Amino acid sequence: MDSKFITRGLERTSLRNFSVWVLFWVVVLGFGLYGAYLCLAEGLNQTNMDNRFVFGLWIFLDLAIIAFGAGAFFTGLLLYILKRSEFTAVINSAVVIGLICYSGAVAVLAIDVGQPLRAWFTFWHPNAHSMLTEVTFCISCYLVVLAVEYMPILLKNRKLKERPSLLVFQHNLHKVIPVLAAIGVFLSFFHQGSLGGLYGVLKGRPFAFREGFGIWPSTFFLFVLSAAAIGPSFPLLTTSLVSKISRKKLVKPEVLQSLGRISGWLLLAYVLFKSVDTLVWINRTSPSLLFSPYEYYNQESFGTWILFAEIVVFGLVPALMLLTRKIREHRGWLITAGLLACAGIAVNRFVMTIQTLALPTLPFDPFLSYIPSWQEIATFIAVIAYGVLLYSFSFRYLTLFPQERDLNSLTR
Amino acid sequence: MSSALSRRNILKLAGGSALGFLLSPMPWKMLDDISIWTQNWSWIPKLRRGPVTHKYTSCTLCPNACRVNARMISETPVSLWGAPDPCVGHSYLCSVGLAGHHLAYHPSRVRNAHRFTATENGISSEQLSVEDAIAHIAKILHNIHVRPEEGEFALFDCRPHGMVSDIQQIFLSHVLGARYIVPDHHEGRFMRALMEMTEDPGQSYGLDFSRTRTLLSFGVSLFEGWGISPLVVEQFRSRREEFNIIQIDHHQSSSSIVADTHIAIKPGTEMALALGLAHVIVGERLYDPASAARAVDLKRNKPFSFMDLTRRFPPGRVASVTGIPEDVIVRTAREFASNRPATAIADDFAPAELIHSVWILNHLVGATGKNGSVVQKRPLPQPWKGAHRTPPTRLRNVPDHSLRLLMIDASAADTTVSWPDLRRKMRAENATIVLCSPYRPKRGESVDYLIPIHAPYETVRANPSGEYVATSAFQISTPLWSKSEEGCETWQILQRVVSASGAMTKEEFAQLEPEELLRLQCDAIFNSKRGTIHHPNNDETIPLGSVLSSGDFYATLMEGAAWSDDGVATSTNGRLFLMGKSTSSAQRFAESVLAFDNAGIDSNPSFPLLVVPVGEDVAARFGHVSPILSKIYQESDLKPRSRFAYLHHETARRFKLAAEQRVIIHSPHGATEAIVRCDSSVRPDTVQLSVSQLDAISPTRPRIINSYGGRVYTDQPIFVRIERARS
Amino acid sequence: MFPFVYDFRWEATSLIFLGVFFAVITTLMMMVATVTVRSVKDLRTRKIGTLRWHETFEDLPAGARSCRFAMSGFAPGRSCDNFFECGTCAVYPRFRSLEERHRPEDHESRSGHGGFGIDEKRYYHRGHTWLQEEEDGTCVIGLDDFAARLLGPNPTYQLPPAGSTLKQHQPAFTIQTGESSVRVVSPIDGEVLEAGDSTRGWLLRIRPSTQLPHARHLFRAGEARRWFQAELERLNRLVEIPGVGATLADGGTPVDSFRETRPDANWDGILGVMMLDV
Amino acid sequence: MKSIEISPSQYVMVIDADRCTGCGACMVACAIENNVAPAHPDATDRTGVTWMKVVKVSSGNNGDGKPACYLPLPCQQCAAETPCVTVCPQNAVEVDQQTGIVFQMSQRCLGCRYCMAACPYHARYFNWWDPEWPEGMEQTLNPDVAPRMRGVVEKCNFCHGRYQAARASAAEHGQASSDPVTYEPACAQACPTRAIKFGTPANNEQGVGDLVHSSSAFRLLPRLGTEPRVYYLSKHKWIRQMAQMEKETSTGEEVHG
Amino acid sequence: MNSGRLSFLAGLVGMLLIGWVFFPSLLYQKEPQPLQFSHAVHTGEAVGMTCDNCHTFTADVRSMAIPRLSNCKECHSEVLGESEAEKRLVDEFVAHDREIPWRTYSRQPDNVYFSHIQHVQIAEIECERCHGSHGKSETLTDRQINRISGYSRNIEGQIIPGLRFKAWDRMKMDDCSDCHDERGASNSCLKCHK
Repeated sequence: MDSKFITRGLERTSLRNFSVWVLFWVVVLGFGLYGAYLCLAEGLNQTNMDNRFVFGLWIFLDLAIIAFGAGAFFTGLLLYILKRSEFTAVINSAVVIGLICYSGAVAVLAIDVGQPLRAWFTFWHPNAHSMLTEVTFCISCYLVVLAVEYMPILLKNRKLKERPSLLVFQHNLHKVIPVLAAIGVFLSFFHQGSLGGLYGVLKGRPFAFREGFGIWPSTFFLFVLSAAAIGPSFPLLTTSLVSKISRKKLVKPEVLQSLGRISGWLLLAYVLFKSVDTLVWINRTSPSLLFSPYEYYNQESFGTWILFAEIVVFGLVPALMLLTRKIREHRGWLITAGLLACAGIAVNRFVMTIQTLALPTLPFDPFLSYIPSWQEIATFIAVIAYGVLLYSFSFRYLTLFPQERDLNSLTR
Repeated sequence: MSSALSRRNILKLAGGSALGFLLSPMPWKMLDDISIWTQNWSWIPKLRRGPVTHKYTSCTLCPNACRVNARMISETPVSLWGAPDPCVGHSYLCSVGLAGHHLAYHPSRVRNAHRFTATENGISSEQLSVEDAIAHIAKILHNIHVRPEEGEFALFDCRPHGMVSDIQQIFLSHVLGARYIVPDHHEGRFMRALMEMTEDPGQSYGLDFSRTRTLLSFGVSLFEGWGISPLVVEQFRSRREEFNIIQIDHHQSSSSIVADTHIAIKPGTEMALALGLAHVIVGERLYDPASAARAVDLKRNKPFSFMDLTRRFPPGRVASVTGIPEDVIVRTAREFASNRPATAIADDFAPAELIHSVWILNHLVGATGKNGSVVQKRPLPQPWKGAHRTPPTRLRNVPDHSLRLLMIDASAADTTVSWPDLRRKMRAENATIVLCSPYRPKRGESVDYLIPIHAPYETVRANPSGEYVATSAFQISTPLWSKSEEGCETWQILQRVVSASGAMTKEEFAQLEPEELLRLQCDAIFNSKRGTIHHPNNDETIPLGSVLSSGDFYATLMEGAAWSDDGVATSTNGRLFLMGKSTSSAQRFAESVLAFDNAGIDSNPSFPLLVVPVGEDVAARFGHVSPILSKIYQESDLKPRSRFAYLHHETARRFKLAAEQRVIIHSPHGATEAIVRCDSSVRPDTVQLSVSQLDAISPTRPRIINSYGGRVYTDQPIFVRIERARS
Repeated sequence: MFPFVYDFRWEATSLIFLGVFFAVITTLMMMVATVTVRSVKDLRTRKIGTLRWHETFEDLPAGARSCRFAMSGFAPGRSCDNFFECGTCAVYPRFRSLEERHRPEDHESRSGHGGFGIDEKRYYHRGHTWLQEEEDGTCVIGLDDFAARLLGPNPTYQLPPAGSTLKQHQPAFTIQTGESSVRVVSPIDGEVLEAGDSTRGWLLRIRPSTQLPHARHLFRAGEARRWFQAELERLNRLVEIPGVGATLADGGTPVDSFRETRPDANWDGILGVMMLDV
Repeated sequence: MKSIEISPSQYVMVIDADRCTGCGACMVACAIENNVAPAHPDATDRTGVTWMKVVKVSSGNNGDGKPACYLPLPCQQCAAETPCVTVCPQNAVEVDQQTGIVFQMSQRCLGCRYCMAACPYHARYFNWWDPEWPEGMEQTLNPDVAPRMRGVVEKCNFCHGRYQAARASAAEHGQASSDPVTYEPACAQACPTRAIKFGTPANNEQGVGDLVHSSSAFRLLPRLGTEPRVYYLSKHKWIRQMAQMEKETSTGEEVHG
Repeated sequence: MNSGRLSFLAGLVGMLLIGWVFFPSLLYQKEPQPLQFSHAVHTGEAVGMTCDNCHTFTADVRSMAIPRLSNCKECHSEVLGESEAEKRLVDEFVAHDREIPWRTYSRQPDNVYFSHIQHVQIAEIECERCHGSHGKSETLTDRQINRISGYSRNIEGQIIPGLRFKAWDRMKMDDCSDCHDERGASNSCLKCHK
């Protein structure tokens, strides 16, 4: 009944199934928004954050999903700038995921901030030395870029194509996309880096403090590299997930494999840099601030195993898996390697946000622990639900995967 | 066509108005105004404007009577600060005093009388006017008057100190069989113990540490609360280097952390140490020859004599009993005896025999001698010297279930009464308790009538200085708010109840207003022609003689000045009775010392740790203090917190416990849960628990004393075992 | 952010940072501005038709865009990059001369039946329409056999009124069949004279603006037959219709309607792909 | 370690750790002076607002006879690379050049709490709840300090209300606006044992200028290079070493990652 | 086509009208003064008073510079002139000794610290610089309070977009900091905020 909107030649579930799916996620979204409403109306005392744990679940997951959202800029870089045309198959899906991750992260930040109505102060009275100003400027600009990149995909919808003005606008916009992609790469380089720089510059937190080059700490470059490394893996995961749910072949396997290979190379480079940075930090940076690195890891919940897991288990292993052809060919192993890589980045973001705040800085500080409250978790579930809804509608009414039509025989 | 036209037109219209909206100042002004609005939300209080003035008064929250300099903004106090006070010498306010002006706005403040009736689903309260309440109570008093067998009438005075207590005693003397009850332990008990050991019994004493070089403190909380601590703080503040403090405490209290030396003693064995020190002083003839000459029983060594007792406490044995190394005992005794003038002090709430042995030490080193720190002082001139008054009886001595009607005067903020003891004294079936307090009764305090009285600083109150001060002094606590509503004082309620019940015959000052009573007190002081007046405004002192009339004297006192008596020329030089004057007191002391001999405290293996009880937010839980005290008791863990068990690092390691771990504390009588905290100031083989945790693990309710130092005494020691809680 | 704000910091880092930010913002704004200006210009210059064709052409699957010379074997695997406008295609003359040298018979127009409904004197367009010249200079457009078999039972035609003009590769008329409708692309520029109907064998009578032989992008006889074969293979790959391939080999007539053989296929999608209306 | 000399005309606070008895009078006086509201019923020691926070520090095992001490912790008013000023995205906190006070403007604070993550001394507090006074108590608010609202960070500003009042009365008596004025913050005035001394090394009020250079003076975490303006005094070596993170037995050997 | 353009223009003009005219009148709430007072009469040559006769300041900035009833009572213990407002002053206020509830025009926000002493006495800035010709005004206009921000229009600026032609059009933060820059006074937050 809504087939007039679905692109010709693509098979989609019946509207009834789809509306059941949407209804479920709308309920989840409602529950999440109720949690968010409580945080806004009652105040941030609804969360379990406190004067030591100033950042909690939200900032950790914000950093993580913005790193996952790096798929948009990296696939754009590969396709439009490095002219690797085989990635046209995933670019639309990557852009939609990027838009979801960034808009979700910004929405959660609006709730995480104590006075959201004063958010424009950061633009009106910017402090150029602060990494957070740079993050705020870049993320809002990149959100605009992503929205503009989403427009052509939206306007290619079968019904919207009918209107001449929209068709013309979409056609001309498509011509301009490579420039937008370039801007996107430039902005992403800076805000992914600045999200890392947020913690690298904190000389007051020796666990997170790193020296670097010029005004940027080494975590700036590590975060960019890790985001770039995850750039290809996350679309790989999402595409496999969507194809499993929709029971359709969406992308040629070679595309996923080349995504995996690139992600492998970058992950290997990242692991190398990360190990060098950790050794420099353990032997020179931290002792120079009279904080012996051993103390960071003698807490019960954060032993040295977390450092080993982040660098080796979730870093080196997936990198090697992605680089060996045999493993890459096998679809199951490819997905596991992607999952491991994404988990590695999530652990890195967790260590940077939660462990930094948990560790004592004053000699008489106790080691504190933090468990998110249900409102925090609900707010984040709202973001996930919003993402799933936006992706479901885009997948149903827009052509996210051009190769889908050729791959699936047009039989029901 | 028309439908397309209208749809496209609507779009065009929307586009046009959007552009218009952006070009108009509306969005930008709204953006700016909304962010200013977040600064001026209606629930953010607006600051009052007006000239800044200063007003001098004195604080009535505890017997110290500290002098207050209130910073006022157009007749409303903003903050209170200490004012210079030559009599006690200190010019600081404790943390509760600093927020005294908040008590008038305390959340549980009541403005009209209440009657509470116990119903099946809890207590229901109904409001009634003060007159009706007084009428009801008067009727009950009248019944008691007519049929005495129904029970007795009594007034419980939380702080028996000063002019108001005298008036209440005088009023009560007119009611047949009325009792005037005072708490078991109240200020000055330590000083009054001296009377039984000196020749002239009626003499009252004070402490003057201005020349003292050594202070030996048996578990006294030196830097918090009232009593001795303001005197110590003043010397600590001005003569830090030469004022040597030796603190004897079973755990590292805040006093011992700041003291020069801390002697960690096994709890409950302080008396053995005192007698051990006396043994060394007598043994090595370190005592002050003058006071030795005055000491009567220094020579006789009959059984039960002083010499016989001290012989039983050689340093070796004392070391084994108290856990203090022998050389430390000898060194302390020598330091205490040689570095004179020296004084030993004990707590008002300490056991009687410990106080007695501390005074022995003082006599030996001449603290009560000519240049010692114990000085004689003349009592405050009283206008109603000869008036007949009912003698105060201790709550302990009141027979159980004897009271039919009890009036509680809670004008002082620190109602330290333990409610079950009070309840035990009341008649079982129809007993009536009347609470005269500015605040609602707290949870667990079952009260029948509540009559509102003035909160601190709302009315004029006489404020004589504390017991321990070297010279008695007098100042008036003038109100901070000019427009204090009607309200009244407890003694006015008592007077109206007593006269309404027909018991009152004649009393010339029955109908007097508080100001007139104060004027009487001022006349009495003025006629004594003694002492000096100190005005904090310009910090200068003038002799009383230079004041023309008692009216001017009263006026200067109302502006915040303070009168303090002249020092007594001769210090104590009468004979000293080390074992106490009467043979019965000597007998009692000797038996308690001998009884101590064989009451060794030994823990059994299954419950190795001794519990050291500490009052955590005692001040906040018992007395009514300003909500701002949450900064200390709720928003920081400066004071010991009730959900924590504090262990020394070694003890924690020995029992394989780690900080922030949930544990279960087992005692022979029960178990309770807590979280482990490591604190090296806790004695190694003990665990420091808070009062609220004690109820579950101790056989009897502990006697809780409300000094802000949080000192708590339990009848007998409690031993526990700590295990990790399976979470 | 702006110099007139009272606490604007005139230090290096602040200026660089804001400079970069404003540069990015202006580039973005310029991008959007140029796009809007170009769109308005395109709308005004009525190029919407060609644009729609270009958009549709790019959405066609790779198979549908194979070059005519790929089918004839001279440029294997080459896909057309000039929107089937062989008239203006750069490589057309070279391949055409090759083809004429090696396989001349493809281009004479011989009458008679070339199997599978190919009529030698008709010109065929890749949109599955044929043209046939009439004596009076007009020509007639009809739907070829392949499309007819795709449409299924009694399709309805919405034909343009007489007097309207047709632009090459732009929608000429739409066919409604069952619940899906498909737009048929006009093979040539011209002006519609008269609308026919299925019974009369032709759908439109138009006056073409160029002579048919000069319309290079149309197929004749042999080329048309080879193109039909390629279309059948493509349809087979899409749907795996049994028997269609086999019949072609020995010149047998294919099944009369493809829909009966695979009723469960997504015929709306197939129709769109085949009739260049994606 | 380069240590920039704090300019003598800027304020310095010297706290004698041996004299602090942990009575908390400074915490109460500070809250009353600066209109900090009483705690919300659910507030804990981790979500409270205590501009001055006294901490009990136990010596662990190497105490030399004094196993614990009390350390009052106001904002250390860092002089060099002030962590909170460099990280605040909208300049809501600023070091006043004349007085050296790190002044927090709650009216511009977004409540992003990044400065609280940057501060190694945990001297910044977030209003997790709306500040609320019992009914009527808001009349006792100090007119010299603006009350804050929920969702903003606040911290000790060395009693800026008293500084401004002192500056005004100095101006009235014709004192040049350049040389430093003398005033005493609320905590110093309330301390019973006068453990907190305050002033500028130039005027050397309460001997602050000499105490800063005394041998028993130390600062918290000096090696982080923040140059705090709050000095502590203690005769006990273990307290000084603990605060400066120098360990008795240095565990200097490298730990391989 | 023109019907499209027409609706576009209609939207544009309509919103501009709302933004520039109705919004300001809606935003500000007018509060009339309890009593009319003519500065012109009092500062004219007939009476010859100057600003600091009534408006006295003390060092602590908290004291309101608005004169109290005692200032008025010095001369107006009974009716002097024939103006109706003065009669009301004497009958309603002086007789019952009730303070006049003036609506202050430029009431300082709670977080602002502005000491008249430092500006008037030391920096010798005349009153007109910030308060304009209020000193010569015949009648007291209504005070307009911004319903959202709570501040009076004298502070936020008479002209809605905040343009400033005369010095006293607007007394917002930018004006203070501009004047501070001109005179070399420091612009640090601690200077003016509490």
